[in-house]
Amino acid sequence: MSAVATTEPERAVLEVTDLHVEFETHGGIVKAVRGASFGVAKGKTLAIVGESGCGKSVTVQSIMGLIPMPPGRITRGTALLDGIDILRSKVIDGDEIRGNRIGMIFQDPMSSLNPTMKVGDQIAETLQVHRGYSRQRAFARAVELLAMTHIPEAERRARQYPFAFSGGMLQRAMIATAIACEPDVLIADEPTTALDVTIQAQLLDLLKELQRKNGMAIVLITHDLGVVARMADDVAVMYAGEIVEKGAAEDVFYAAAHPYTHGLRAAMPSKDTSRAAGLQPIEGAPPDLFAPPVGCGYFARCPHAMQLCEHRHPPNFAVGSGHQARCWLHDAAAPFTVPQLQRSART
Amino acid sequence: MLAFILKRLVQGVITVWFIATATFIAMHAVPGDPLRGERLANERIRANLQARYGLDRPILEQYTIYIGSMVRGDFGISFTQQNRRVNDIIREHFPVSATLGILAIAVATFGGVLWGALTAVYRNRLPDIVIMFLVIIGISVPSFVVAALSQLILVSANSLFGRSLLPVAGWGTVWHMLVPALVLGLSTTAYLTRLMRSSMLEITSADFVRTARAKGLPPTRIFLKHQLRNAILPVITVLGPQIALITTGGFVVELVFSIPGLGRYFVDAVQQLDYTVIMGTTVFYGAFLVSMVIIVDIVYGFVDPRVSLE
Amino acid sequence: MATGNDTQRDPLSRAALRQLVVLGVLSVVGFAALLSVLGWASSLTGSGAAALPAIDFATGTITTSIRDEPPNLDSTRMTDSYSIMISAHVIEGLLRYDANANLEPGVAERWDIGTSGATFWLREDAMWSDGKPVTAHDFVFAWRKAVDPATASQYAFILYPVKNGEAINRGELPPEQLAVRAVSDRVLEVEFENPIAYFDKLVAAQTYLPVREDFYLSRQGRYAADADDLLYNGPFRITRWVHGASLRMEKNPTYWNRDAVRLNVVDIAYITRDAVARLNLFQDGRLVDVDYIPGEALDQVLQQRWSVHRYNDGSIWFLQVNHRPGLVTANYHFRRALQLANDPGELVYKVLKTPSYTVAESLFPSFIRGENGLFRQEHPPPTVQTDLVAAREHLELAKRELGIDAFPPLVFLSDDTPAAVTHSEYVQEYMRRNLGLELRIDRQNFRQRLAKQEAGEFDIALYGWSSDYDDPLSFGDLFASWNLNNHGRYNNPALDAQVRIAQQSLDTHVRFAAFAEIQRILIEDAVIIMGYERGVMYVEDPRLKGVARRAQGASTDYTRAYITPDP
Amino acid sequence: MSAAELQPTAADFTKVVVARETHALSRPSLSYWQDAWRCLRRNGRAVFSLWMVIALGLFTVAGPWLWRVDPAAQDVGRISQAPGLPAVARVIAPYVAWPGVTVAELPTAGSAVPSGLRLAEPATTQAVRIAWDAAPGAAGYHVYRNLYDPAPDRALGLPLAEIFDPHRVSFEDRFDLDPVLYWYSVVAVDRDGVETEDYAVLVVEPLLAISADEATARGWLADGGGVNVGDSITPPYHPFGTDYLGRDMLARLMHGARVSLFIGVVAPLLFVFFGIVYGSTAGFAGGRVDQVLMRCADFVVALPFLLFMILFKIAFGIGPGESGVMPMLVALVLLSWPSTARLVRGQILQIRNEGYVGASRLLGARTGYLVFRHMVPNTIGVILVTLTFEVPRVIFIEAFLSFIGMGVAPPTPSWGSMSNEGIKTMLAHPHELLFPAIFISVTVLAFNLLGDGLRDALDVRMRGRE
Repeated sequence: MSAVATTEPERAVLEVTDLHVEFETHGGIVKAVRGASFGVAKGKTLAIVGESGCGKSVTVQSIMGLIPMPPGRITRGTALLDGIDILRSKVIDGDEIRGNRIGMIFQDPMSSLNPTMKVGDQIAETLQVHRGYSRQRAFARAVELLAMTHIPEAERRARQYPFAFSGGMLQRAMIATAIACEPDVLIADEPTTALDVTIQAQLLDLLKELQRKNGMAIVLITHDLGVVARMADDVAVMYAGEIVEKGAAEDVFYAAAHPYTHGLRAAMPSKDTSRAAGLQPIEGAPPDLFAPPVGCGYFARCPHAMQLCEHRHPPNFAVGSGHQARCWLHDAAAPFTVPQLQRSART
Repeated sequence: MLAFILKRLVQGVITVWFIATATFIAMHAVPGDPLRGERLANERIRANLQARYGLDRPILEQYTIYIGSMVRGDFGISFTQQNRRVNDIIREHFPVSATLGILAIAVATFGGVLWGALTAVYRNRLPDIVIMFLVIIGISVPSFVVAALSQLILVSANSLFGRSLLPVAGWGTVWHMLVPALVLGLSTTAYLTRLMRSSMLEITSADFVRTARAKGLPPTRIFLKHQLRNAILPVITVLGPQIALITTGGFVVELVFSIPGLGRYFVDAVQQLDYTVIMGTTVFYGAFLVSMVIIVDIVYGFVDPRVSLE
Repeated sequence: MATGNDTQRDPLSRAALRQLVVLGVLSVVGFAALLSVLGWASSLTGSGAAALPAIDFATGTITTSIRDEPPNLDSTRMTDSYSIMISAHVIEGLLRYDANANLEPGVAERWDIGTSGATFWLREDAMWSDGKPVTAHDFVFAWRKAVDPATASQYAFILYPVKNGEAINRGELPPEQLAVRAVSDRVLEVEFENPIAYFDKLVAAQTYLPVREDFYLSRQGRYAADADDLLYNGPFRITRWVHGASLRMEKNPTYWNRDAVRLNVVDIAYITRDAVARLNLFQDGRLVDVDYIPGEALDQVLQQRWSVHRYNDGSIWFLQVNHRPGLVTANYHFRRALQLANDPGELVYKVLKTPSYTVAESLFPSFIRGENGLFRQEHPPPTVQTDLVAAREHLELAKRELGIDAFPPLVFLSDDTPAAVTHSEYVQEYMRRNLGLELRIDRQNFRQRLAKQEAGEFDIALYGWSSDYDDPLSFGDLFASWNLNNHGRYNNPALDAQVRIAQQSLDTHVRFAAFAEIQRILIEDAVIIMGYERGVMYVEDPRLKGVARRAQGASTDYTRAYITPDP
Repeated sequence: MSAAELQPTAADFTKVVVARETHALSRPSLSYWQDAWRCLRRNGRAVFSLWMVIALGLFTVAGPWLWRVDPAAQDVGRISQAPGLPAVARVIAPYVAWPGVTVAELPTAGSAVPSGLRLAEPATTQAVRIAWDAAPGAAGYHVYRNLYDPAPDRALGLPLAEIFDPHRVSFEDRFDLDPVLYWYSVVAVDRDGVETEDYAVLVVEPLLAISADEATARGWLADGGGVNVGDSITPPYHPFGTDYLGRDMLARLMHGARVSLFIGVVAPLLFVFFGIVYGSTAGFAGGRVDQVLMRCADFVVALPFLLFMILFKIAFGIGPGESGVMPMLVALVLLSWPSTARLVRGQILQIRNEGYVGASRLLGARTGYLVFRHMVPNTIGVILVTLTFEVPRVIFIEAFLSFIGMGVAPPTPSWGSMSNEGIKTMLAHPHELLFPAIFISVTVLAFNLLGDGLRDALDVRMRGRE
């Protein structure tokens, strides 16, 4: 439905187009993801940003097939990994993809590892399954991986159990597990949210360093714009189950083309926010996804709301090279009343 | 590890000593004359009997003598069966009860874990409901009825097939053990099934199972290595006391299948106030239970690393 | 993990199922392995009773069962019926009972019982199982052992008729003073404390069995603990005894009358109190007979068309009140009220519902023999017609005499056997509805009940008594004031006088007149509230013949039994 | 998007001011317990079990008012009566002893079988009187009775009488007579008691009959209400039949419920709660405290329950025949908590180092709050399973204790003691065991379903799942 084809300089390793995910619950059907399309290139990091509950976690988890079906359902959309649609094909069930070509780390490291299994074994497991390593060889490799993630005394640590690890070290172990098979893509679902800032920085640098080494693509799910600024090459802003803006990090950060992105920027402390102005929170709350709005999802909270925003669903307007926003303000006929918004080149 | 076992053994001995003392005091507090025979004996004979069993001495002295002999492993002579030493009773009958108990525990553990996992997999669907219904029947029908019914089935099966498939009662060969063990293990199987189901459901929604799937591990490995391994923990913790229930609960099954186990002596001894047999069986059984609990804790230490065996 | 309804499609559940099946098979195999290991281990301990057929004609073997492990086979200390039954098969005394409960020669060929003593001539060919002959010394040693207070035997009182017996048992004389002498290896002389008419019947009791001194001492206190701690001079000998499980008796080659013993092996393969289990074994063709069949199992017996019989086990059950002074129950009118309200017919026919139980009409059971016929036919007891109206009048008289307007709750002491449970609850409700008396059932096991009765901690008690020797006196002297077993402390000089007569007189006619008088007093003074004479129902394989079942001596006696292929 | 609307017009771009209504709650906010109740209500089986529990409560409390039958009243004539409509009985004269038939001199010729076997009077369930002609050479007679035809293999059935006097040629049978077909057999016996091969058979079906005063005694009539011989009366109706002493099963089940439910529910609740407290302190405290507490638990498990039960009974000064329910409750509570304690400790050990526990401790939560607000609710699943298993176990312990005279004193019934008695006649009269066993099963089923429902409702993580 999107009017403009995305053009990316390098070929996208993972290309998700028009992904729709619904949940059948007591209250009715929740349309958690309503047409998300994005792509990430080799060696690049795509950050998916948005308030909690906007559907970013569901998006990546559905790609990885981690959503219980039922009640969850992928109704439409494709996810191409080097041309193979991993949503449809039995391939995802066959698991040559999961853990092998796509790795994933999660938010709460404390409960994401099996408490009754040595950390080294949990890392070695993926190698044994996907690479057919023997136990010893896989364990040795696991120790190397732990060392790669800067865990001191990796040899001794590998023989310990998760409860002996701190939160940060556990997340490093998770990373080691995810990259064990040198996956093409690493999906990180809010990897640093549960950790304090100093550890956060180290982990992000670690991810950067690993990406430089084996050129894997990273899909980073977060609601912390600071993390995005530090890590992301490209950014996709998600709101109420849709991607409302995506593009290169600089464009989206410094030339926000969508009122919601602008609102986010305003709500984030930065060096030039004056003490007087303070931070402007975005009033209101995201719409109820049991009955998603027909028009623009942000209509109820948008300061520039217009007549048609309520009734007509805004298409994707190309605002710059590779920079798109789903907002009627960029339509040719729209009067450009708000200066800060990047004026999209008329197409 | 060795330090742990040694420490636990020392604690075990102290526990058994407490058990012996508590039982001794309780036993003497219960009124009634242990030497009462069917026909009344005159004073002289009563005095002789008391002398033989040392009942004429003050309680404290009796206690020290008894504990002394117990430490030497001599549990004294039974009051009711005057020429049989309690040691002989235990030596002959305990192995039978233990065999039956171990088999019943095996049935219960295997059965409980597997049926429990099955009902968790099929949560709220037909197999779950059917098995739960059987579990309810299993625990609310008195064990005496289950034993009598199973014996009845055996008899009619034998007469149906003309020759004897399984012996109806008695002890000795492997075939004598099968049905009594199943009957004795029934209620524990039901209990472990429910326990396993409950913990299996909780593990299923745990985060590390989701991580395992994200690692693309084959479903069988996830089920075995991650789910079953963690879900089995509560079952193991309960095995200790369940072993206690089974070895003493054998009285009914031993009665119906005429198995020469120790169960009968537990009940009779208390009712007959046969002091030496009460002390002998209780202390020996207490030691057996304490060692079972130690073994279960050690096994638990291996299975669940969080519980450190310092 | 899919929790939805289509398990098939969800991979994890399908895998879990496959895994469970594999684990299931593994655990079955594991269990089978464990079973065989434990089976092998238990067969080592030798209690392996292979499933034998009920009757094996080839080896002349019958397989039977008993309800309880014989606690003590030492004849000097034996008390219970199972020990008596087993010892009657393996050890023989001076005399023994034949099939019709008459006395016949045992180790003694000839005997002469006079007024002041008796002489027994032992047979030449009476041998112990180790080949040595049975001598008079064996009897002297055994009797002295039984009466010696150190042995503390509860049946020592049975030897009191022998001179100095009671004195020795009280510790006033040494055991050697007992008036029994081995004149020679073959001749035994006994001197009586005072004249006694029924000494021959006493001699058949188990306490009078022989014990060889050298063998007894060689066992250092473990005499009769196991199969090889006993010497056998009876028709059978115990070849294997697994306590609580089985006891195997084989024909004793050294027995003098071995030709009369037609069975080779009597194998008691099962020991269990559960009647239904034993009936199941009988139906499975594993047992040649089953006794003590409860009333409720008779339907099954009839349905299976088994041949069912009964015999009287010699015990009589009745209610007894506490006569201790100051208790309401000591009042005559109260006792009379209970007696008149009592309807033993309803109890036996409707409540207990076992054909082997018969209505009791006197302290002396129906099988007791009189001068030539049955005692009860020669001296019929006075009859009591149930009359609730008269009963209530007596109750009012009792209240007036005691000066109370209502009776306090009474403690009703009873056993915990099935029959006693039903009987006590029936009486409790019966007394409440008909006499307005509140009875509180104090249900105790056998030993505790005896202890409480002896201590007088009861108002009414359910009481059973059986004979130790085949003479009416074993019932007659029960309510004598000096008898310790007279727990109610009934004290009636007239009755005491009659008991003295029965004890000392040698003239049977005088003795039986005394017994008749005792019977009359007990009924007219309302000392006993009649219950039932207990009998035993049993089923028997029609191919087994000649088994003696009776109240005296061994309750079940296989010594003369034989097996025929066609019933 | 239909083609017509593709090109937005200028009007579409007019600015609108969106009413900033405060965020409307789509659904009322629910407290933890309200949400749990809502979730429980939706679980069909849990609701069903709630109704069962309420029904059991009504059965126990309201039952005795609706079904006004005295549970202790015995109708000795209708013992172990299966449930069903009562048969009509004929009123007859009260029982008078029957002298029977004797013959002066014995015949010398004729068949060895006692011929002429006949009913001396019409057979009633009060008495069946049979008589026969003397058989020559017979020294006595044996009388048998069977429920089946003895014909083919001479299965004569129950031996009722051995008559030693050849002159007596009659027999009165009063043994447990029911209005069913009986086959009476009489066999001649020679001098030393050996029966002849053939026998005489008589088929009799006694008429259900009762005398007027007996009927009043058994509660069939109000007070001998003007009934005379020949009328027919219907005995009282026992919907669930009668037990081994002819007492009404329904009334006993209702009164028995009081004891069994009280013990079966209150005792487990108490000792499971105590087990939770004990187990969580041991699990939470850890280290030396945990060791000591666990060793005490082992100590308690090994104690001989029966011995201490007797002690408690004496300690409570319970006299003979009084109801020993309280000491039993105390004994149960003091001796049955270790298994729950051990289970809860195991769970707490796992939860102790979870994230949220640490976080809550950081927020300054006191230990008690920490344990009961955070840790115990997470073990609720396992606790509820244990609770629902203790109910039947306790009911049967009570039955065993009552049987040996330490629990409920007769005539008060309890489900456990009723099933204990019912076991003996399981094959002949299954209803005496079936009804108490059914009620125990229903109680256990109700608690199990309720336990399941509660576990799902209370366990937040499970709530999202159907």
